[in-house]
Amino acid sequence: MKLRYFAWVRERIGTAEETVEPPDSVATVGDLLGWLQGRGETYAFALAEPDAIRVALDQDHAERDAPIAGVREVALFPPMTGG
Amino acid sequence: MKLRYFAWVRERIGTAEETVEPPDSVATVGDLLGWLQGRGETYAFALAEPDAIRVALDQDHAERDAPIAGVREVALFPPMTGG
Amino acid sequence: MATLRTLITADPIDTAGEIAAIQAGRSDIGAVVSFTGLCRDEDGRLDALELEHYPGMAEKEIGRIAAQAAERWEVSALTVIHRHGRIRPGETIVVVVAASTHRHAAFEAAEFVMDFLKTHAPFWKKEHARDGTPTGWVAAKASDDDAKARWKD
Amino acid sequence: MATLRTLITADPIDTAGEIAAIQAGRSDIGAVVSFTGLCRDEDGRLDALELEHYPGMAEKEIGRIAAQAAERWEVSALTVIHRHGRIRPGETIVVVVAASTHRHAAFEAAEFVMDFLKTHAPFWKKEHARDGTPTGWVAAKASDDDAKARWKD
Repeated sequence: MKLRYFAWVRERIGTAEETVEPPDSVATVGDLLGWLQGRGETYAFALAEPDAIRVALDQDHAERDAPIAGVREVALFPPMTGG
Repeated sequence: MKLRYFAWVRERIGTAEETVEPPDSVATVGDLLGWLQGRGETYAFALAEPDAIRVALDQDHAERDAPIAGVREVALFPPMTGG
Repeated sequence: MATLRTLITADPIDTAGEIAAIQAGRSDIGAVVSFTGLCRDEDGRLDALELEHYPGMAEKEIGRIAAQAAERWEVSALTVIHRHGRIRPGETIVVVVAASTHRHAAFEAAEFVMDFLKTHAPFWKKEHARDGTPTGWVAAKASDDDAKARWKD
Repeated sequence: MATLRTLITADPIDTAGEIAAIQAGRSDIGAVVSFTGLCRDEDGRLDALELEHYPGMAEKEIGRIAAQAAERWEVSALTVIHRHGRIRPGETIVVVVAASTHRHAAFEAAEFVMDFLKTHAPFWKKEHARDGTPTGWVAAKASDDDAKARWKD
Protein backbone atom coordinates (compact mmCIF):
# COMPACT_ATOMS: atom_id res chain seq x y z
CA MET A 1 0.00 0.00 0.00
CA LYS A 2 1.35 3.39 -0.97
CA LEU A 3 1.24 6.18 1.60
CA ARG A 4 1.36 9.85 0.58
CA TYR A 5 1.83 12.78 2.92
CA PHE A 6 1.10 16.45 2.30
CA ALA A 7 1.85 19.85 3.87
CA TRP A 8 3.05 19.69 7.49
CA VAL A 9 2.30 15.97 7.76
CA ARG A 10 4.83 15.47 4.96
CA GLU A 11 7.34 17.83 6.61
CA ARG A 12 7.01 16.18 10.03
CA ILE A 13 7.28 12.61 8.78
CA GLY A 14 10.11 13.70 6.55
CA THR A 15 9.03 12.01 3.34
CA ALA A 16 6.39 12.60 0.66
CA GLU A 17 5.57 8.97 0.05
CA GLU A 18 6.48 5.43 0.98
CA THR A 19 5.18 1.90 0.57
CA VAL A 20 4.15 -0.08 3.64
CA GLU A 21 2.68 -3.51 4.44
CA PRO A 22 0.57 -3.19 7.58
CA PRO A 23 -0.36 -6.45 9.39
CA ASP A 24 -3.81 -7.96 8.81
CA SER A 25 -5.04 -6.57 12.12
CA VAL A 26 -4.95 -3.09 10.57
CA ALA A 27 -8.41 -3.06 9.00
CA THR A 28 -9.61 0.56 9.04
CA VAL A 29 -8.28 4.09 8.56
CA GLY A 30 -8.29 4.45 12.35
CA ASP A 31 -6.25 1.26 12.76
CA LEU A 32 -3.76 2.48 10.19
CA LEU A 33 -3.23 5.81 11.99
CA GLY A 34 -2.63 3.94 15.26
CA TRP A 35 -0.19 1.58 13.62
CA LEU A 36 1.70 4.42 11.93
CA GLN A 37 2.09 6.28 15.25
CA GLY A 38 4.09 3.34 16.53
CA ARG A 39 6.56 3.45 13.63
CA GLY A 40 8.86 6.03 15.22
CA GLU A 41 9.27 9.49 16.63
CA THR A 42 8.57 11.43 13.43
CA TYR A 43 5.31 9.54 12.90
CA ALA A 44 4.26 10.00 16.53
CA PHE A 45 4.96 13.74 16.18
CA ALA A 46 3.15 14.11 12.85
CA LEU A 47 0.08 12.20 14.03
CA ALA A 48 0.02 13.44 17.62
CA GLU A 49 -3.29 15.23 17.13
CA PRO A 50 -5.43 12.70 15.29
CA ASP A 51 -8.29 15.20 14.87
CA ALA A 52 -6.02 17.36 12.73
CA ILE A 53 -5.36 14.55 10.26
CA ARG A 54 -7.51 14.03 7.17
CA VAL A 55 -7.32 10.81 5.17
CA ALA A 56 -8.07 9.97 1.55
CA LEU A 57 -8.34 6.42 0.22
CA ASP A 58 -7.54 6.18 -3.47
CA GLN A 59 -8.14 9.95 -3.71
CA ASP A 60 -11.53 10.03 -1.96
CA HIS A 61 -12.07 11.54 1.47
CA ALA A 62 -12.55 8.80 4.08
CA GLU A 63 -13.66 8.61 7.71
CA ARG A 64 -11.87 6.73 10.48
CA ASP A 65 -14.06 3.63 10.21
CA ALA A 66 -13.52 3.16 6.46
CA PRO A 67 -11.95 -0.24 5.63
CA ILE A 68 -8.58 -0.14 3.88
CA ALA A 69 -8.64 -3.62 2.35
CA GLY A 70 -7.85 -3.39 -1.36
CA VAL A 71 -6.87 0.28 -1.20
CA ARG A 72 -3.77 1.12 -3.23
CA GLU A 73 -3.07 4.70 -2.13
CA VAL A 74 -3.68 6.26 1.27
CA ALA A 75 -3.02 9.99 1.72
CA LEU A 76 -2.62 11.75 5.07
CA PHE A 77 -2.81 15.52 5.30
CA PRO A 78 -3.94 18.45 7.47
CA PRO A 79 -7.30 20.21 7.00
CA MET A 80 -7.29 21.86 3.59
CA THR A 81 -6.63 25.57 3.16
CA GLY A 82 -6.92 26.22 -0.56
CA GLY A 83 -9.27 28.60 -2.31
CA MET B 1 -45.85 70.75 -8.98
CA LYS B 2 -44.12 68.86 -11.75
CA LEU B 3 -45.38 65.42 -12.64
CA ARG B 4 -43.19 62.88 -14.45
CA TYR B 5 -44.35 59.62 -15.97
CA PHE B 6 -42.29 56.61 -16.99
CA ALA B 7 -42.68 53.39 -19.00
CA TRP B 8 -46.27 52.35 -19.67
CA VAL B 9 -47.65 55.01 -17.33
CA ARG B 10 -46.03 57.58 -19.64
CA GLU B 11 -47.34 55.83 -22.76
CA ARG B 12 -50.89 55.54 -21.43
CA ILE B 13 -51.10 59.12 -20.19
CA GLY B 14 -49.49 60.24 -23.42
CA THR B 15 -46.94 62.65 -22.01
CA ALA B 16 -43.63 62.39 -20.18
CA GLU B 17 -44.16 65.37 -17.90
CA GLU B 18 -46.51 68.20 -17.05
CA THR B 19 -47.06 70.82 -14.39
CA VAL B 20 -50.23 70.72 -12.29
CA GLU B 21 -51.76 72.67 -9.41
CA PRO B 22 -53.91 70.27 -7.38
CA PRO B 23 -56.43 71.81 -4.93
CA ASP B 24 -55.50 72.07 -1.24
CA SER B 25 -57.67 69.05 -0.44
CA VAL B 26 -55.07 66.88 -2.20
CA ALA B 27 -52.70 66.28 0.73
CA THR B 28 -51.12 62.85 0.21
CA VAL B 29 -49.80 60.64 -2.57
CA GLY B 30 -53.06 58.67 -2.37
CA ASP B 31 -55.10 61.85 -2.75
CA LEU B 32 -53.04 62.87 -5.75
CA LEU B 33 -53.59 59.53 -7.51
CA GLY B 34 -57.34 59.85 -6.93
CA TRP B 35 -57.39 63.40 -8.21
CA LEU B 36 -55.39 62.49 -11.31
CA GLN B 37 -57.75 59.62 -12.17
CA GLY B 38 -60.51 62.22 -12.55
CA ARG B 39 -58.54 64.28 -15.06
CA GLY B 40 -59.64 62.29 -18.10
CA GLU B 41 -59.78 58.97 -19.87
CA THR B 42 -56.04 58.52 -20.39
CA TYR B 43 -55.37 59.15 -16.70
CA ALA B 44 -58.17 56.80 -15.65
CA PHE B 45 -56.70 54.12 -17.94
CA ALA B 46 -53.10 54.63 -16.81
CA LEU B 47 -54.01 54.57 -13.12
CA ALA B 48 -56.76 51.96 -13.27
CA GLU B 49 -54.78 49.50 -11.17
CA PRO B 50 -53.46 51.60 -8.30
CA ASP B 51 -51.41 48.71 -6.89
CA ALA B 52 -49.34 48.69 -10.08
CA ILE B 53 -48.31 52.32 -9.65
CA ARG B 54 -45.17 53.35 -7.79
CA VAL B 55 -44.60 56.93 -6.73
CA ALA B 56 -41.48 58.95 -6.01
CA LEU B 57 -41.49 62.35 -4.32
CA ASP B 58 -38.48 64.46 -5.27
CA GLN B 59 -36.77 61.26 -6.41
CA ASP B 60 -37.39 59.22 -3.26
CA HIS B 61 -39.77 56.26 -3.14
CA ALA B 62 -42.95 57.19 -1.26
CA GLU B 63 -45.95 55.35 0.15
CA ARG B 64 -49.58 56.32 -0.36
CA ASP B 65 -49.87 58.21 2.94
CA ALA B 66 -46.83 60.44 2.33
CA PRO B 67 -47.72 64.17 2.35
CA ILE B 68 -47.04 66.05 -0.86
CA ALA B 69 -46.91 69.58 0.58
CA GLY B 70 -43.72 71.31 -0.56
CA VAL B 71 -42.82 68.57 -3.05
CA ARG B 72 -41.53 69.88 -6.37
CA GLU B 73 -41.41 66.71 -8.48
CA VAL B 74 -43.74 63.72 -8.32
CA ALA B 75 -43.01 60.70 -10.50
CA LEU B 76 -45.46 57.91 -11.34
CA PHE B 77 -44.24 54.62 -12.81
CA PRO B 78 -44.82 50.86 -12.89
CA PRO B 79 -42.86 48.40 -10.72
CA MET B 80 -39.23 48.55 -11.76
CA THR B 81 -37.68 45.93 -14.03
CA GLY B 82 -34.05 46.96 -14.38
CA GLY B 83 -30.99 44.92 -13.52
CA MET C 1 -14.06 53.25 4.23
CA ALA C 2 -15.14 51.43 1.14
CA THR C 3 -14.44 52.94 -2.27
CA LEU C 4 -17.77 53.25 -4.07
CA ARG C 5 -18.17 53.72 -7.82
CA THR C 6 -21.66 54.02 -9.32
CA LEU C 7 -22.55 54.93 -12.87
CA ILE C 8 -25.56 55.08 -15.17
CA THR C 9 -24.46 55.06 -18.78
CA ALA C 10 -25.65 54.58 -22.36
CA ASP C 11 -22.25 53.14 -23.33
CA PRO C 12 -21.28 49.47 -23.36
CA ILE C 13 -20.08 48.17 -19.98
CA ASP C 14 -16.62 46.63 -19.64
CA THR C 15 -16.91 44.01 -16.89
CA ALA C 16 -13.28 42.90 -17.18
CA GLY C 17 -12.10 46.48 -16.93
CA GLU C 18 -14.19 47.10 -13.83
CA ILE C 19 -12.86 43.96 -12.12
CA ALA C 20 -9.29 44.91 -12.98
CA ALA C 21 -9.85 48.48 -11.77
CA ILE C 22 -11.25 47.48 -8.38
CA GLN C 23 -8.16 45.45 -7.51
CA ALA C 24 -5.54 47.60 -9.24
CA GLY C 25 -2.65 48.62 -7.03
CA ARG C 26 -4.00 46.99 -3.87
CA SER C 27 -2.90 43.80 -2.18
CA ASP C 28 -5.28 43.86 0.79
CA ILE C 29 -8.15 42.37 -1.23
CA GLY C 30 -8.69 38.63 -0.90
CA ALA C 31 -12.00 38.24 -2.70
CA VAL C 32 -13.66 39.85 -5.70
CA VAL C 33 -17.19 38.90 -6.72
CA SER C 34 -18.66 40.19 -9.95
CA PHE C 35 -22.20 39.97 -11.23
CA THR C 36 -22.95 40.62 -14.90
CA GLY C 37 -26.55 40.87 -16.05
CA LEU C 38 -26.88 40.19 -19.77
CA CYS C 39 -29.59 40.72 -22.36
CA ARG C 40 -30.94 37.30 -23.38
CA ASP C 41 -32.44 36.70 -26.83
CA GLU C 42 -35.39 34.69 -25.42
CA ASP C 43 -34.95 31.76 -27.80
CA GLY C 44 -34.24 34.04 -30.72
CA ARG C 45 -37.45 36.01 -30.28
CA LEU C 46 -35.81 39.22 -29.02
CA ASP C 47 -34.14 41.83 -31.22
CA ALA C 48 -33.29 44.23 -28.41
CA LEU C 49 -34.24 45.51 -24.98
CA GLU C 50 -34.88 49.18 -24.45
CA LEU C 51 -33.98 50.32 -20.97
CA GLU C 52 -35.84 53.44 -19.88
CA HIS C 53 -34.67 55.13 -16.70
CA TYR C 54 -35.47 58.10 -14.49
CA PRO C 55 -32.40 60.33 -14.81
CA GLY C 56 -31.41 61.77 -11.47
CA MET C 57 -33.35 59.31 -9.36
CA ALA C 58 -31.59 56.32 -10.95
CA GLU C 59 -28.18 57.68 -9.93
CA LYS C 60 -29.46 58.60 -6.49
CA GLU C 61 -31.07 55.23 -5.85
CA ILE C 62 -28.08 53.20 -7.02
CA GLY C 63 -25.79 55.35 -4.90
CA ARG C 64 -28.04 54.73 -1.91
CA ILE C 65 -28.11 50.94 -2.46
CA ALA C 66 -24.31 50.79 -2.82
CA ALA C 67 -23.86 52.84 0.36
CA GLN C 68 -26.23 50.55 2.27
CA ALA C 69 -24.31 47.48 1.12
CA ALA C 70 -20.99 49.05 2.10
CA GLU C 71 -22.37 49.87 5.53
CA ARG C 72 -23.74 46.39 6.10
CA TRP C 73 -20.73 44.33 4.93
CA GLU C 74 -16.99 44.86 5.23
CA VAL C 75 -16.24 45.58 1.62
CA SER C 76 -13.08 47.31 0.46
CA ALA C 77 -14.69 48.56 -2.74
CA LEU C 78 -17.98 48.30 -4.55
CA THR C 79 -18.81 49.17 -8.16
CA VAL C 80 -22.33 49.34 -9.63
CA ILE C 81 -22.86 50.25 -13.29
CA HIS C 82 -26.22 50.16 -15.06
CA ARG C 83 -26.78 50.78 -18.72
CA HIS C 84 -29.79 52.45 -20.33
CA GLY C 85 -30.99 52.79 -23.91
CA ARG C 86 -31.10 50.07 -26.55
CA ILE C 87 -29.32 46.86 -25.60
CA ARG C 88 -28.84 43.85 -27.88
CA PRO C 89 -28.80 40.17 -26.88
CA GLY C 90 -25.45 39.23 -25.39
CA GLU C 91 -24.72 42.78 -24.24
CA THR C 92 -24.36 43.75 -20.61
CA ILE C 93 -27.18 45.53 -18.77
CA VAL C 94 -25.66 45.77 -15.31
CA VAL C 95 -22.41 45.00 -13.54
CA VAL C 96 -21.77 44.80 -9.81
CA VAL C 97 -18.25 44.20 -8.49
CA ALA C 98 -17.59 43.78 -4.77
CA ALA C 99 -14.11 43.45 -3.27
CA SER C 100 -13.36 42.47 0.31
CA THR C 101 -10.83 40.76 2.55
CA HIS C 102 -12.97 37.62 2.93
CA ARG C 103 -15.35 36.08 0.47
CA HIS C 104 -18.70 36.14 2.23
CA ALA C 105 -18.85 39.93 2.47
CA ALA C 106 -18.21 40.22 -1.27
CA PHE C 107 -20.83 37.61 -2.21
CA GLU C 108 -23.48 39.03 0.09
CA ALA C 109 -22.87 42.66 -0.83
CA ALA C 110 -23.14 41.87 -4.56
CA GLU C 111 -26.35 39.86 -4.09
CA PHE C 112 -27.87 42.54 -1.86
CA VAL C 113 -27.12 45.23 -4.45
CA MET C 114 -28.75 43.18 -7.22
CA ASP C 115 -31.85 42.36 -5.18
CA PHE C 116 -32.44 46.00 -4.28
CA LEU C 117 -31.50 47.29 -7.71
CA LYS C 118 -34.16 45.05 -9.27
CA THR C 119 -36.90 46.38 -7.00
CA HIS C 120 -35.79 49.96 -6.19
CA ALA C 121 -33.78 51.41 -9.06
CA PRO C 122 -36.01 53.26 -11.56
CA PHE C 123 -35.36 51.31 -14.76
CA TRP C 124 -37.93 49.68 -17.04
CA LYS C 125 -37.34 47.12 -19.77
CA LYS C 126 -39.26 47.12 -23.03
CA GLU C 127 -38.85 44.22 -25.44
CA HIS C 128 -38.44 44.70 -29.16
CA ALA C 129 -39.30 41.49 -30.99
CA ARG C 130 -37.27 40.33 -33.96
CA ASP C 131 -40.36 39.67 -36.11
CA GLY C 132 -41.80 43.13 -35.55
CA THR C 133 -44.76 42.03 -33.42
CA PRO C 134 -45.89 44.70 -30.95
CA THR C 135 -43.35 45.42 -28.28
CA GLY C 136 -44.12 44.96 -24.64
CA TRP C 137 -43.00 46.13 -21.26
CA VAL C 138 -41.42 43.43 -19.12
CA ALA C 139 -43.55 42.66 -16.06
CA ALA C 140 -42.04 42.84 -12.59
CA LYS C 141 -41.46 39.46 -10.96
CA ALA C 142 -42.80 38.52 -7.54
CA SER C 143 -39.59 36.51 -7.07
CA ASP C 144 -37.66 39.80 -7.10
CA ASP C 145 -39.75 41.12 -4.22
CA ASP C 146 -39.15 37.88 -2.34
CA ALA C 147 -35.42 38.15 -2.99
CA LYS C 148 -35.36 41.64 -1.55
CA ALA C 149 -37.46 40.68 1.47
CA ARG C 150 -34.90 38.17 2.72
CA TRP C 151 -32.43 40.97 3.56
CA LYS C 152 -34.64 42.29 6.35
CA ASP C 153 -32.78 41.91 9.62
CA MET D 1 -26.67 20.01 -19.51
CA ALA D 2 -24.29 22.48 -18.02
CA THR D 3 -20.89 23.01 -19.61
CA LEU D 4 -18.26 22.34 -16.94
CA ARG D 5 -14.64 23.46 -17.12
CA THR D 6 -12.25 22.61 -14.27
CA LEU D 7 -8.51 23.11 -14.22
CA ILE D 8 -5.60 22.92 -11.80
CA THR D 9 -2.68 24.93 -13.10
CA ALA D 10 0.66 26.46 -12.16
CA ASP D 11 0.11 29.29 -14.64
CA PRO D 12 -1.45 32.69 -13.89
CA ILE D 13 -5.26 32.70 -14.09
CA ASP D 14 -7.05 35.07 -16.48
CA THR D 15 -10.38 35.90 -14.80
CA ALA D 16 -11.50 38.25 -17.57
CA GLY D 17 -10.76 35.62 -20.20
CA GLU D 18 -12.74 32.99 -18.31
CA ILE D 19 -15.75 35.30 -17.96
CA ALA D 20 -15.60 36.18 -21.65
CA ALA D 21 -15.25 32.52 -22.62
CA ILE D 22 -18.25 31.35 -20.61
CA GLN D 23 -20.60 33.73 -22.40
CA ALA D 24 -18.98 33.69 -25.84
CA GLY D 25 -21.36 32.91 -28.67
CA ARG D 26 -24.41 32.36 -26.47
CA SER D 27 -27.35 34.66 -25.87
CA ASP D 28 -29.34 32.45 -23.51
CA ILE D 29 -27.31 33.50 -20.47
CA GLY D 30 -28.80 36.23 -18.31
CA ALA D 31 -26.44 36.15 -15.35
CA VAL D 32 -22.73 35.57 -14.85
CA VAL D 33 -21.22 35.52 -11.37
CA SER D 34 -17.48 35.35 -10.92
CA PHE D 35 -15.47 34.83 -7.78
CA THR D 36 -11.75 35.64 -7.74
CA GLY D 37 -9.66 34.64 -4.74
CA LEU D 38 -6.49 36.72 -4.49
CA CYS D 39 -3.27 36.44 -2.55
CA ARG D 40 -3.21 39.23 0.08
CA ASP D 41 0.05 40.71 1.35
CA GLU D 42 -1.12 40.66 5.02
CA ASP D 43 -0.17 44.29 5.68
CA GLY D 44 3.07 43.94 3.77
CA ARG D 45 4.25 40.98 5.83
CA LEU D 46 3.85 38.38 3.07
CA ASP D 47 6.29 37.79 0.24
CA ALA D 48 4.40 34.88 -1.35
CA LEU D 49 2.07 31.98 -0.74
CA GLU D 50 3.09 28.49 -1.72
CA LEU D 51 0.14 26.35 -2.72
CA GLU D 52 0.81 22.63 -2.33
CA HIS D 53 -1.74 20.28 -3.82
CA TYR D 54 -2.42 16.58 -4.22
CA PRO D 55 -2.17 15.98 -7.98
CA GLY D 56 -4.90 13.69 -9.19
CA MET D 57 -7.15 14.07 -6.19
CA ALA D 58 -7.30 17.87 -6.58
CA GLU D 59 -8.64 17.54 -10.13
CA LYS D 60 -11.04 14.80 -9.07
CA GLU D 61 -12.39 16.71 -6.09
CA ILE D 62 -12.88 19.97 -7.97
CA GLY D 63 -14.62 18.11 -10.78
CA ARG D 64 -16.90 16.48 -8.23
CA ILE D 65 -17.75 19.81 -6.53
CA ALA D 66 -18.51 21.46 -9.88
CA ALA D 67 -20.74 18.54 -10.90
CA GLN D 68 -22.63 18.73 -7.61
CA ALA D 69 -23.22 22.45 -8.07
CA ALA D 70 -24.42 21.93 -11.63
CA GLU D 71 -26.81 19.25 -10.45
CA ARG D 72 -28.22 21.36 -7.64
CA TRP D 73 -28.73 24.65 -9.53
CA GLU D 74 -29.81 25.43 -13.08
CA VAL D 75 -26.52 26.69 -14.40
CA SER D 76 -25.70 26.92 -18.09
CA ALA D 77 -21.97 26.73 -17.50
CA LEU D 78 -19.56 26.56 -14.61
CA THR D 79 -15.80 27.12 -14.58
CA VAL D 80 -13.49 26.37 -11.65
CA ILE D 81 -9.75 27.03 -11.90
CA HIS D 82 -7.29 26.68 -9.04
CA ARG D 83 -3.65 27.58 -9.15
CA HIS D 84 -0.79 25.84 -7.35
CA GLY D 85 2.85 26.69 -6.76
CA ARG D 86 4.27 30.05 -5.69
CA ILE D 87 1.78 32.92 -5.78
CA ARG D 88 2.60 36.56 -5.08
CA PRO D 89 0.37 39.16 -3.41
CA GLY D 90 -2.22 40.49 -5.85
CA GLU D 91 -2.15 37.33 -7.97
CA THR D 92 -5.14 35.06 -8.37
CA ILE D 93 -5.37 31.77 -6.47
CA VAL D 94 -8.78 30.60 -7.62
CA VAL D 95 -11.54 31.62 -10.03
CA VAL D 96 -15.11 30.37 -10.17
CA VAL D 97 -17.45 31.56 -12.92
CA ALA D 98 -21.10 30.50 -12.99
CA ALA D 99 -23.49 31.37 -15.82
CA SER D 100 -27.26 30.88 -15.72
CA THR D 101 -30.54 32.21 -17.02
CA HIS D 102 -31.43 33.85 -13.71
CA ARG D 103 -29.15 35.33 -11.12
CA HIS D 104 -29.80 33.30 -7.99
CA ALA D 105 -28.62 30.03 -9.50
CA ALA D 106 -25.35 31.67 -10.55
CA PHE D 107 -24.74 33.29 -7.15
CA GLU D 108 -25.56 30.14 -5.19
CA ALA D 109 -23.60 27.79 -7.42
CA ALA D 110 -20.48 29.99 -7.16
CA GLU D 111 -20.77 30.26 -3.38
CA PHE D 112 -21.38 26.54 -3.01
CA VAL D 113 -18.29 25.74 -5.08
CA MET D 114 -16.12 28.06 -2.99
CA ASP D 115 -17.40 26.72 0.34
CA PHE D 116 -16.72 23.11 -0.67
CA LEU D 117 -13.47 23.90 -2.39
CA LYS D 118 -12.16 25.49 0.82
CA THR D 119 -12.96 22.40 2.91
CA HIS D 120 -12.69 19.51 0.42
CA ALA D 121 -10.15 20.30 -2.28
CA PRO D 122 -6.66 19.07 -1.34
CA PHE D 123 -4.67 22.30 -1.36
CA TRP D 124 -2.53 23.73 1.45
CA LYS D 125 -1.16 27.24 1.81
CA LYS D 126 2.26 28.00 3.22
CA GLU D 127 3.26 31.58 3.91
CA HIS D 128 6.65 32.97 2.99
CA ALA D 129 7.36 36.11 5.00
CA ARG D 130 9.05 39.10 3.43
CA ASP D 131 11.55 39.49 6.26
CA GLY D 132 12.71 35.88 6.08
CA THR D 133 11.22 34.78 9.41
CA PRO D 134 10.29 31.08 9.48
CA THR D 135 7.48 30.23 7.14
CA GLY D 136 4.24 28.72 8.35
CA TRP D 137 1.33 26.67 7.17
CA VAL D 138 -1.97 28.53 7.12
CA ALA D 139 -4.41 27.05 9.65
CA ALA D 140 -7.86 25.92 8.54
CA LYS D 141 -10.68 28.20 9.68
CA ALA D 142 -13.71 26.97 11.61
CA SER D 143 -15.72 29.57 9.66
CA ASP D 144 -15.04 27.57 6.49
CA ASP D 145 -16.57 24.46 8.05
CA ASP D 146 -19.57 26.52 9.11
CA ALA D 147 -19.91 27.94 5.60
CA LYS D 148 -19.94 24.45 4.13
CA ALA D 149 -22.42 23.15 6.70
CA ARG D 150 -25.14 25.59 5.63
CA TRP D 151 -25.54 23.80 2.27
CA LYS D 152 -26.97 20.70 3.93
CA ASP D 153 -30.51 20.23 2.76
